[in-house]
Amino acid sequence: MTKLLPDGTSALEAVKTGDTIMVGGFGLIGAPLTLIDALTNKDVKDLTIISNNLGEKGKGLGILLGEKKIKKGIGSYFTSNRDVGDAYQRGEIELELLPQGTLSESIRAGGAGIGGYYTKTGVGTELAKNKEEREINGERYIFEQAIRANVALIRAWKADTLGNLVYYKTARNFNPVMATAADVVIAEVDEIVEPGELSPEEIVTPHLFVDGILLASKILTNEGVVSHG
Amino acid sequence: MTKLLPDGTSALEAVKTGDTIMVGGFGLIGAPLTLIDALTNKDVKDLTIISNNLGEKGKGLGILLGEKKIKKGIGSYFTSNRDVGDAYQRGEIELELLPQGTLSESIRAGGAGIGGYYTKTGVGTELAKNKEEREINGERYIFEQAIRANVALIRAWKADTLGNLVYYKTARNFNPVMATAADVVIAEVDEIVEPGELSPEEIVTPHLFVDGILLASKILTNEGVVSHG
Amino acid sequence: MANEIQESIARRAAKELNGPCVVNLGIGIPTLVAKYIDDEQVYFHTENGLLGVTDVDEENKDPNLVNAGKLPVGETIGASFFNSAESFGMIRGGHVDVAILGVLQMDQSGKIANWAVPGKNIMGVGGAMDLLVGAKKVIVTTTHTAKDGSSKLLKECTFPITSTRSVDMIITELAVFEVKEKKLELVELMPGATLDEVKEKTEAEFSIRLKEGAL
Amino acid sequence: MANEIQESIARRAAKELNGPCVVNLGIGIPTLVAKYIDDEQVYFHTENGLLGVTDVDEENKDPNLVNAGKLPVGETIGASFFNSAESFGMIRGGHVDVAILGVLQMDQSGKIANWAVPGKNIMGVGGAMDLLVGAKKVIVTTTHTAKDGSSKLLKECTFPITSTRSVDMIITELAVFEVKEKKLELVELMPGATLDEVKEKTEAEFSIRLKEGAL
Repeated sequence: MTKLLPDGTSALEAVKTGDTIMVGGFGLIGAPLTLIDALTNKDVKDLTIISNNLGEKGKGLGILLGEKKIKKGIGSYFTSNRDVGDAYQRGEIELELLPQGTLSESIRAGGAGIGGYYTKTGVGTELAKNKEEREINGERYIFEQAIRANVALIRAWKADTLGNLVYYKTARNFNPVMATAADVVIAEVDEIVEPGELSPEEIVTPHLFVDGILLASKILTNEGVVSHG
Repeated sequence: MTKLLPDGTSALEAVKTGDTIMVGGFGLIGAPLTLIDALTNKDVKDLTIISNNLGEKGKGLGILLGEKKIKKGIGSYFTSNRDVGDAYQRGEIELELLPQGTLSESIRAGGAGIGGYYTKTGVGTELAKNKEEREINGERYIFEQAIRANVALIRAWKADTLGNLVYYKTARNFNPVMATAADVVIAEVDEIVEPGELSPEEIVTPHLFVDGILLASKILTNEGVVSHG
Repeated sequence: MANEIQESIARRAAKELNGPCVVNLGIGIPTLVAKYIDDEQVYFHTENGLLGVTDVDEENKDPNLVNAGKLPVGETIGASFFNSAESFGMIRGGHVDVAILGVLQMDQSGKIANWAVPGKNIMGVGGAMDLLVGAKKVIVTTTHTAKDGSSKLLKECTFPITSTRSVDMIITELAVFEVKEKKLELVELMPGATLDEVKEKTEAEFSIRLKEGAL
Repeated sequence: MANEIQESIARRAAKELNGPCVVNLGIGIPTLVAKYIDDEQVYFHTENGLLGVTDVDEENKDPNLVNAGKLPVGETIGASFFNSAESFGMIRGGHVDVAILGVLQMDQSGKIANWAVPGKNIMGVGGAMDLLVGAKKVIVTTTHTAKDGSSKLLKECTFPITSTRSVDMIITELAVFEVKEKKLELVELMPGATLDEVKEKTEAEFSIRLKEGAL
């Protein structure tokens, strides 16, 4: 069996209207642009998108936002896309803002069977409003709940056909944690190799986390996003 | 600057009587045998040792136990060394038993600035006695507190002189998490290389976690522990 | 080392593993299961940090490549190594499909006790509790009775339980039970075993729903 | 791009970094600090997942190698990459020695506000709150006044604070303040600045303890 999927449409078979979807990337860097494109073309809406940013204006998740398919965004830095603020002003989208460390830790917790955890981050700030506080060893912490999704769309550098993944430089970012925290995990990659070609010591995401892999056809370059393949 | 230490004595300079010390390894596999040997020879006692096992009878941490330097053991599987049970019966040692996943997760939490977390593991069992229980999304969880130590003694395969580490097969086990969770972290390794010789993508423990590195002179072989160098 | 009783239990358990799936094997009889699997899409996970466990020849033994029982193993093509926290993240997080475990006792609701004996020091739990809460399916492989001849399938465990979760299936040298809604169902007699023998050696209550062709 | 005021602040901040140390640089003036460092034991960490950030030439830009401001960077010899959860584990866990941050406002106890403006949508926080709770030392680099000429060093912040933790040092184009026991101490005047000017442009209360030779 190979986990290789022929195209974006088959890769997104599991996605339904109303789903919660994690999308990897730090802005466009390490974002699964091919899968985002397929999601934009799919007839689904009311999506909750968990991603550090909602892309940039008209790029990446920014396109999905423009199509009004996002009901709610959960992230740490929506400021990177002005359209998000405008959509929020118009009441078209809900937003949940989390510190970046809390966002990544909550996703990790969701993938690792941890129900919730206490962090010092945000204690005493507006983002801690309505969050339970607890003192541990004399220091103030707030409770944060784990985050999971129906589907995670991630980007890696190379996959083997079993689904083992390695990443490329700072395009790694949220992708490995999101790979652990969704019912269905689809990875878009630059290259697919045979099992054994990735060193067992350097595989970052073991194949048990990955349900499907797709060759990327939208690539981030210094000149912007280009299509190929 | 290099973090290379000349011998076990200098590597353990930070260790004091009464300290809490993490020791890597799954039994003898991946245990820092050279550092354990140095610890056995050092004039300190009343140590709290955090390690999955307390070695084997007369081997690894088993030697330290024999020297009566351990006040308390925190681990998941003391059964691997019969001497532990005997010492416990004689009231010579305190023991805190944790599920293996809870042990590793609490150490990770300690290293990552997480005060505590909720796990399903152990709910409703004797090991959950006196532990706070909480329902999250309809499921029962128990609270576990983070664990930190004064000193962590770990074992890796290769280090560069900056202190970046990579590990070897299942000798990795607890070592990377312990590397994050102590005030002073000393790594014993088979080989020391120049910066740049380890791939940036495959470094498992970045150098900011590591305070000192030591070439191993006690090695686990198929024939048992041998000394060299 | 392993006797025919143990081998027959392991052989039967192997039939439950149909790839693709990720399986964690406990110490003892569970470890024997691997050798009856020739489906290359059954991937073995060991909680000390390896996905892709396989057998190893005597001459290729590596002291730093072992399973959770600290026995030498090999690594398959496509294997990967990871640390203990990541490994238990996989287990607790529901990424392991099947755990096969040994037990000391089971009760008639399918709860097991496999980590401690009252009166003796409670000193080893390892990954048992994590596997019980995390694995999607848990199969118990065990001899039907303890060394003193007493049933291991009890109305209630007298040893401390490992989890409040019931296992999914119990395989002994006499019978196969499925656990449905916290009740035991006898679904299969093992070769040579009789219903009377199972009844005699089982303290726990169970219903009988022998599958067609299973007798 | 950066003007002389910003450069002078960055140049002064660079003097605070003596290796070996691990430093996280925020967006804006903090990013400029790196170019004034020639101590190869000052290691730059960026929260999107790299320890060992360095400058990059125009021709070596890699679209997948960026800092937290999404600007192209390079990697040093001995650099390492890691995921976001690991990166913030380093930050919250106290493994980053120094964070240099920009601010919108500071109060006279050293608390800062740098992530939100009331009345505008609160839509970006990034790693600011994590760095405030985790970095061993926090240095603020900022212009002394806002664009409208009002002081950024206030008795109390009117914008939402980033953390209850006070920063350790504040560096502006006019002065350097240390924060001791939640009080500001003016310890240095920047070249060309006068005490009167600092007093005039600082709403926050501060004590004066100019270091020898600092005037």
